[in-house]
Amino acid sequence: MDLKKEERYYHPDQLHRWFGISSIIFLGALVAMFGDDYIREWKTYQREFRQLDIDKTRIELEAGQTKIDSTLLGELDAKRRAAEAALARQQVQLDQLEVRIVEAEGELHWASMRNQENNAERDAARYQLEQALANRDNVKKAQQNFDQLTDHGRIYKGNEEQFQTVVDQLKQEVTNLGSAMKEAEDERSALLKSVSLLERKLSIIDPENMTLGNRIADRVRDLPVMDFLAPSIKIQQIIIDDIRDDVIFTTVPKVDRCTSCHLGVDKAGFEDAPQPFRTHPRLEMFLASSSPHPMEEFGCTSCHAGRGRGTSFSSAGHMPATPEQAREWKEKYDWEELHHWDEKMFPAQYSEAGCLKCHYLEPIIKGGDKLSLGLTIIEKAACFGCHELERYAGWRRRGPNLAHVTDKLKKDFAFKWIRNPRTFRHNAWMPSFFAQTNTADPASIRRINAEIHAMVQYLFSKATPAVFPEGVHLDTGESRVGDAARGKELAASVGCLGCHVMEPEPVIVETTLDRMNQRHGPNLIGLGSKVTPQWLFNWLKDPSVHNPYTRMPNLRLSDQEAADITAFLLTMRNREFEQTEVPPLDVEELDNIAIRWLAKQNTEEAARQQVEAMSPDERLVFVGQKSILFYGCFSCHNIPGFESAKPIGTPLTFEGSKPVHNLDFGSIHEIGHTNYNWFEAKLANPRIFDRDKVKPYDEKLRMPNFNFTPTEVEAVVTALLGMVKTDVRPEKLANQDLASQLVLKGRAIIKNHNCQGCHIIDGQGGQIASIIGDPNLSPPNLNTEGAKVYADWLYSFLKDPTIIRPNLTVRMPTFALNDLQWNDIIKSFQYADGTPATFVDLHDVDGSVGIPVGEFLASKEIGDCGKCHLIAGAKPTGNIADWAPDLALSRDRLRSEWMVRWLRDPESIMPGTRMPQPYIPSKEDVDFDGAEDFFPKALIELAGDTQALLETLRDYVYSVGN
Amino acid sequence: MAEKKPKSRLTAISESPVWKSIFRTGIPVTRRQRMMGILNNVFLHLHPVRLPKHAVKLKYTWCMGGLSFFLFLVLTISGILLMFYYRPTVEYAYTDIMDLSEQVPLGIMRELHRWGAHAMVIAVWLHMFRVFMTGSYKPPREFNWVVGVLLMFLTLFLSFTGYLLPWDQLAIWAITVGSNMARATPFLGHEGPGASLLAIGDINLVTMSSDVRFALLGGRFVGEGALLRFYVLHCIGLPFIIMIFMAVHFWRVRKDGGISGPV
Amino acid sequence: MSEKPIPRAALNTPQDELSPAESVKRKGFISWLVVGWVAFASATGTFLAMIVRFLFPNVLFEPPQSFKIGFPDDFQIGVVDERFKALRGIWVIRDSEGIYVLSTVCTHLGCTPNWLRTEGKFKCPCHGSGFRKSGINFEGPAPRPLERYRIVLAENGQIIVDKSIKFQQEKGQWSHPEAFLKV
Amino acid sequence: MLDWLKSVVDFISTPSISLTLILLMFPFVFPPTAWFETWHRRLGLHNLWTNRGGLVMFSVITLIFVWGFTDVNFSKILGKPDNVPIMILIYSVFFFLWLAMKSAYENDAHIAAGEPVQEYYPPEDKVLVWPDLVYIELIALILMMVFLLVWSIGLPAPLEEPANPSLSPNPAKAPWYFLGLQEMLVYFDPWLAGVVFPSLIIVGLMAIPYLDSDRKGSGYYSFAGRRTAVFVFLFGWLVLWVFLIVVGTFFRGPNWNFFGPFEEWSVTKVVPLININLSEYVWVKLLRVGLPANPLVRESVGIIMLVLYFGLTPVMLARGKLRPLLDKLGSIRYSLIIFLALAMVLLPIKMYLRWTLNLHYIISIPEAFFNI
Repeated sequence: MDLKKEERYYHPDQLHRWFGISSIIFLGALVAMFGDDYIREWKTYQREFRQLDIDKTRIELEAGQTKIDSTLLGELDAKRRAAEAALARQQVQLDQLEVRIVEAEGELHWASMRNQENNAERDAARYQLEQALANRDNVKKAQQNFDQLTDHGRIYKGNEEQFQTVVDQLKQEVTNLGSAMKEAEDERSALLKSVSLLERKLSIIDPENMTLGNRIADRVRDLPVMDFLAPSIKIQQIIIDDIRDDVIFTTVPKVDRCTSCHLGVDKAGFEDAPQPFRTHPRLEMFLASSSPHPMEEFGCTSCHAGRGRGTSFSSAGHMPATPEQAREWKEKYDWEELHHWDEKMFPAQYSEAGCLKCHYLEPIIKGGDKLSLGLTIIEKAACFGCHELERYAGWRRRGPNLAHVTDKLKKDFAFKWIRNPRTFRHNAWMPSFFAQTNTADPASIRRINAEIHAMVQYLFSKATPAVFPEGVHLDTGESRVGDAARGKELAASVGCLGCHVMEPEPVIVETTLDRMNQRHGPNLIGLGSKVTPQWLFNWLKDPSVHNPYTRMPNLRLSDQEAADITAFLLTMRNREFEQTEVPPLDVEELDNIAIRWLAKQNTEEAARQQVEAMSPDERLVFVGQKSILFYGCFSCHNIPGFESAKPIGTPLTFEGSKPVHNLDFGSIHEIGHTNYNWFEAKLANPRIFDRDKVKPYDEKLRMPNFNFTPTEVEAVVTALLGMVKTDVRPEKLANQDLASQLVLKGRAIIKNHNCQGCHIIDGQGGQIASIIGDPNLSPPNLNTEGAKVYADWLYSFLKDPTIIRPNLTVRMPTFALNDLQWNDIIKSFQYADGTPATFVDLHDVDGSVGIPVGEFLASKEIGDCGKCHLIAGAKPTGNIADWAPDLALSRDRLRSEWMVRWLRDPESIMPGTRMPQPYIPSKEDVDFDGAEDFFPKALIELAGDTQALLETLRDYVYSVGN
Repeated sequence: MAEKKPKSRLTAISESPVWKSIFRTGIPVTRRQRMMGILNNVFLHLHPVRLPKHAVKLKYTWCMGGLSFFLFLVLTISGILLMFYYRPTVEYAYTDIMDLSEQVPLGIMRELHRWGAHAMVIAVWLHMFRVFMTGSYKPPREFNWVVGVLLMFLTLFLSFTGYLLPWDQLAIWAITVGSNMARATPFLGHEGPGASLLAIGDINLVTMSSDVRFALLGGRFVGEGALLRFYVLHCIGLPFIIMIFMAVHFWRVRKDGGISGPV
Repeated sequence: MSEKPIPRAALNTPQDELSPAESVKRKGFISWLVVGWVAFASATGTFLAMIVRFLFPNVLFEPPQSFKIGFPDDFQIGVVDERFKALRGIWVIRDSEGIYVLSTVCTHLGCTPNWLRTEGKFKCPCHGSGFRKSGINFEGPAPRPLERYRIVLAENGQIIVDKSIKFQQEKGQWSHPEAFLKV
Repeated sequence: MLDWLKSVVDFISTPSISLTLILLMFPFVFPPTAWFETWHRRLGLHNLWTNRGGLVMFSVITLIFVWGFTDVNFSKILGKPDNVPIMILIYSVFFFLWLAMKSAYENDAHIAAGEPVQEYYPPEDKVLVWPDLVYIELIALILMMVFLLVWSIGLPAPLEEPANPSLSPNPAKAPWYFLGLQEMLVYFDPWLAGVVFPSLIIVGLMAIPYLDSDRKGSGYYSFAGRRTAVFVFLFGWLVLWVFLIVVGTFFRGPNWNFFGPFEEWSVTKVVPLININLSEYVWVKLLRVGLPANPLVRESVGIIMLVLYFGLTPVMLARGKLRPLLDKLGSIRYSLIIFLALAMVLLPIKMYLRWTLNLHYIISIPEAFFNI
């Protein structure tokens, strides 16, 4: 080809070739694009799950088939064949009927059309008539027209109905002919019902059981490009409008696609399936539609956190529970930590953190034991003293009142205790502040010693003796020290151990909620090395004198009892601790500390002059005050001069939502870069992030060490992770109704005062029973308390407890609560049982009929209530361990409806109670000759009516002592 | 010469290099300048330099084509301005429109846009009417008539997509009624004849969420998705297409021998 | 204008046409041309497929199609329950035999009919179609009866309505066991 | 008297009456054949396209609107902001129709006299675009802008209640320019009225230059030389489009019932809406045997009728009156023209069948969504 002649530059061949090649590459790239879009993790999982489901269904089907009675099936088959044959013999008749039906239906159709048309005309005529009436125009004609059409309508309708009857009759005949057949069919399908359901399922999901068309469709519908038409594999999505994702400028509805892979999570039967298909372990609580958290209303990430929109393993924000799991995931799922998304999934061990954002009002979250434990530890360790936590706003200081410390302690003890409480008590709740990993160097130790001296001096110089109210007789001498042996017995029986333990040596016990109840108060060891006898005696007599806000109740001990217990407690001493030396005060260091504090606001020289102007004692007090402020002692203790000091720690209200980059990991690289890894490390060693850092002493981390066990760390971290900013609409939050809120308000006080140390409330607590040994001699289970007792009785009882069970040595103490708090507690019980009425008239006892019958039922021969119960002070005849409350107390105390409920079935209310179900005669029981001689006449009349008889028994009980 | 001074200043400006660099011809006074004024201006260049006399007679042209284009420009400008205040979401669309009449300065832009759109529909129809009545679709202008029909259809579709955006009862129901026709599209709509033939086994391929109406609405009913799709079509998609066809239309007017007229 | 030079390529002179012999000689590049055009056309087709596919998202942010409406006893016999009309787009109707669920979408053009209790019919305000309580059309332009939706019982006894499965009377689907809940 | 007049207008406006009147008048106003042309002249209808005729038309329209605005019911409909474009449409359609026809008649006269048409200027008699054309364009734009501004100032754009998918307004109307289609929906299924017919409209419009083989009459207004073409176009545009829009806008009220312009839009209005399929006529009414189960058998009559309509009519016409057309255009173009024309005429045919026989569908296969 002559390029020049053609006025061309490139040879056409060349251009065509390049065009061909580039087009092929282009096509290839486009195909690759579709491929890239098509291959997704979740599709693989959906295919796998389908296979799993097929296998499972097949097994179920096989099992179902073997279960079917084959002889019965054979019989039914034979029956059906017979019916079929019979029907075939009547085929001619059937065919004739069919023909007649078609004919009749043709007529019917015609008639009904005629009727319908007429109806339409008539409705229009009615409108015309109405218009005519309104306009007073042509009424007569319109009326005539309407009437005529109405008349026609009547005829046409009759006509239609007539044909309808004919059709119905004919059809009935056909049905009659086939009834035997239908019956046989029905019986057969009833027998095969469960199997045919499974078969139907298989015919939908199992290619082997599909029709050819469906099998082709099954292949075609999920092909690339085609897969928008009718895909079987598709992303599953749950949208929850009232739980929101925070996108800073606004919030958006939560969208969870987790079920695109976790396909069996809401279906029972996949408990043993491999992940991601496994059934949720607590289906009755979560996901099931009958559970309190149905999947379509709560989704997954509402609780578990993570990125719900993610459709791949990593992009969903999965987080491994352990480094081993992380390695496994990397291998298996190519997992990597999700970047640029703060709200990653809680690792398995912290799942319960998700409960808190909705259930924040509950002091103990049912089913969330770890979370509840974490919260309880936070309360007990008083984290909220230093760290602002909205949850605990308004809570009082948790440590002892130091305003009267001189009454209680010696300086010596105070120094050693402050230096490290654990040297005195191995499980002290007070944390260790000093000589931690970042302050163990000699210079720091030198400073610490001086500071502790100064703090002790401050505390003892500001303390004043406790002032006892007028007329309160309290001992101030040592003469009252009683019998230690008796004291030991008393301490064990009167109820001290509901809140305190006495464990001289560390015991290996897992920290649980129950254990926390037992450790509500301090471990009562070494008191002989700590307190003065007078103080202890007075404290036992009335703790509120020394600390008006103490949660230690008054056990109403007699002077002798108090003296005995004092004697017993003082026998426990910590010799090693006593022998530890207190280092002398390093005056130079003290001055240096003082100067350094002052130099912060002044020149070094001026600071020095200021210090020199102080007396030695003033210097001590000055440094003591600064140190108390620095370490935040006032957060837990009431210390004169610090009544309104502000907390010194970081606020923790939304700690779970804190971005990870706001957490200083320092040079600690061996832990994962997540908030929970940081919390774990921090709680295990609060000073760890100072490692390899160079800081002046007063800039070092100063959070004290609580010596948490790994279990405790995990629990606290769970709670911390749960403290998040929530975007949950009020209607989705738990406990938004008044009743629940009232219940929980009281429950919070109950928890705070450890009622559950002695009583079982909401099925939890009452550990003291294990020490007393016999549940019947232990404080009562408070199940149904709200329905059980009258509010005003309960109020007066709580204010001033009276003895209900004389056989119990354990005592209901007097709590220094105010009326508002008591009301909260009483309402809590009432609302929990759905009996919120406050003022109720006492039950009006029907004296004429009820009481004699009831008395008869209670009599020695029948019920023999007097065997266990005191009856108006009369001692029971039975074993003292079985004694039960005086029946005379009942009328003012127990609600009448509850009484009947209780008598009907005591076990259901108090599991393990020794109260038997009273004998209630039935109709047959009184139906014998001479029954009148044995039973009262009124009883015979009532026999069979359990309710009425129970009421008579109640009325009798109410009448006792009145 | 002193009395001529002001005039010479004007001329000085029109002869300055800056002026000349922008308007190459100067003030079109001479015949040559008048020709060059058209030739050298990218916008006026749509026109030929010379025309038969009837082409400047309004009685012949009615100026409807020009007005249609002008209305398109008005709608583009006012539309772009409206976009600054309008968010196509179910939360905000309605209230944003309300604010246009209540607080946005010169929110009358919305009226201009709406009435301009109606006027454009009418102008396009009348333009077509005129072209038919003068037989201007006849050779060699057949193809340009075809393009014109497409432009008319696009104009209607543009107007239709804009109708939904105020997100009031008028809008949603007009679009519901209008878009429901799409679901009866033969084969492509799930309630259209033939759609049920597109099935394999028991699986229908054309369903409520895979038919042509769904593609238009981005959902199974007129909702959030429809609002957004109509917005995008109204503001970007259709204007883009209509501009391409307009360019072809104008180009072909010139290439097919300019405005029609008796031979 | 005739003085303008005419490009040679525009001249369709006889010399430009290929002789049969030449065209055989050029078979090689013709096949490249064919390959190129086929590939380009397929690529364009794929591109269009991409545009079409893009219009259909993998998930929808529309209200769920399957939901619970309560227990059978919540519905009175003979009453057209309109509680779910606004939110779910259904009427729940219980007759002496059981419960069925009607779509609130007029089969004509998708307007929402109104239940006229006194007249015992559904009347569409748009084009005047009328439906009986059963859903059967009897007046106006509606071409077919209202659709019914799948209705089944959940394991806890609540009624589940699934709008993604519908039953059309004219196809004889109303006799399907899931089109009607026997109570 | 006035009330009586109103009720007369209401009556005449009924689609069955008004369409019939229009159909009767139309060939006399726009005579498609020489016969009609004679009558057109004889009736003096050609005077419509004179200044006097224009004035009369303008006055009549204005009078109707003025009268309408004095009426409680009519003014409500006229006053709706989105109905204002229809009034503008009516005015402009009539004006430009008059203008076009007037020019056409003048040109026809010129041609008949052997003179060049008005638009004719000798080829060398040209004008420069600058400034005449540019200037009138500028003025037109300015006036258009003024018009828009005045319209916008005088009439706020409508904004009704927020969108509510569960509460449909009564009546629910499409945008006004689609009301012709919505009116068709009363008589045809959505797939026809909403999809097939609009597509045919577009295709038919695009096909015009290829179907109209007459090369005369290009570039000037004329009627006499292309009366059939103009008649068909005007019939489609004025009757089947503009007229239906006007009906849909002004005369369709609650429940899509027809309301005369002076009638109150009452939601309670009831008219007998009886719809009977052709199959029901045959099998139920005529034969009284009920509908056969097989849809194809059931609808066989309708299918046959439609096949005959679209298949046989062109052949018959080709054998008869339209033979010259077939010869002139060739079979493909001829069939296309006839098909489009038959489809166009199907609309009024179906309307009349509905009005007279209450015919619902000619073919009714709802199982497959196939209704005609």
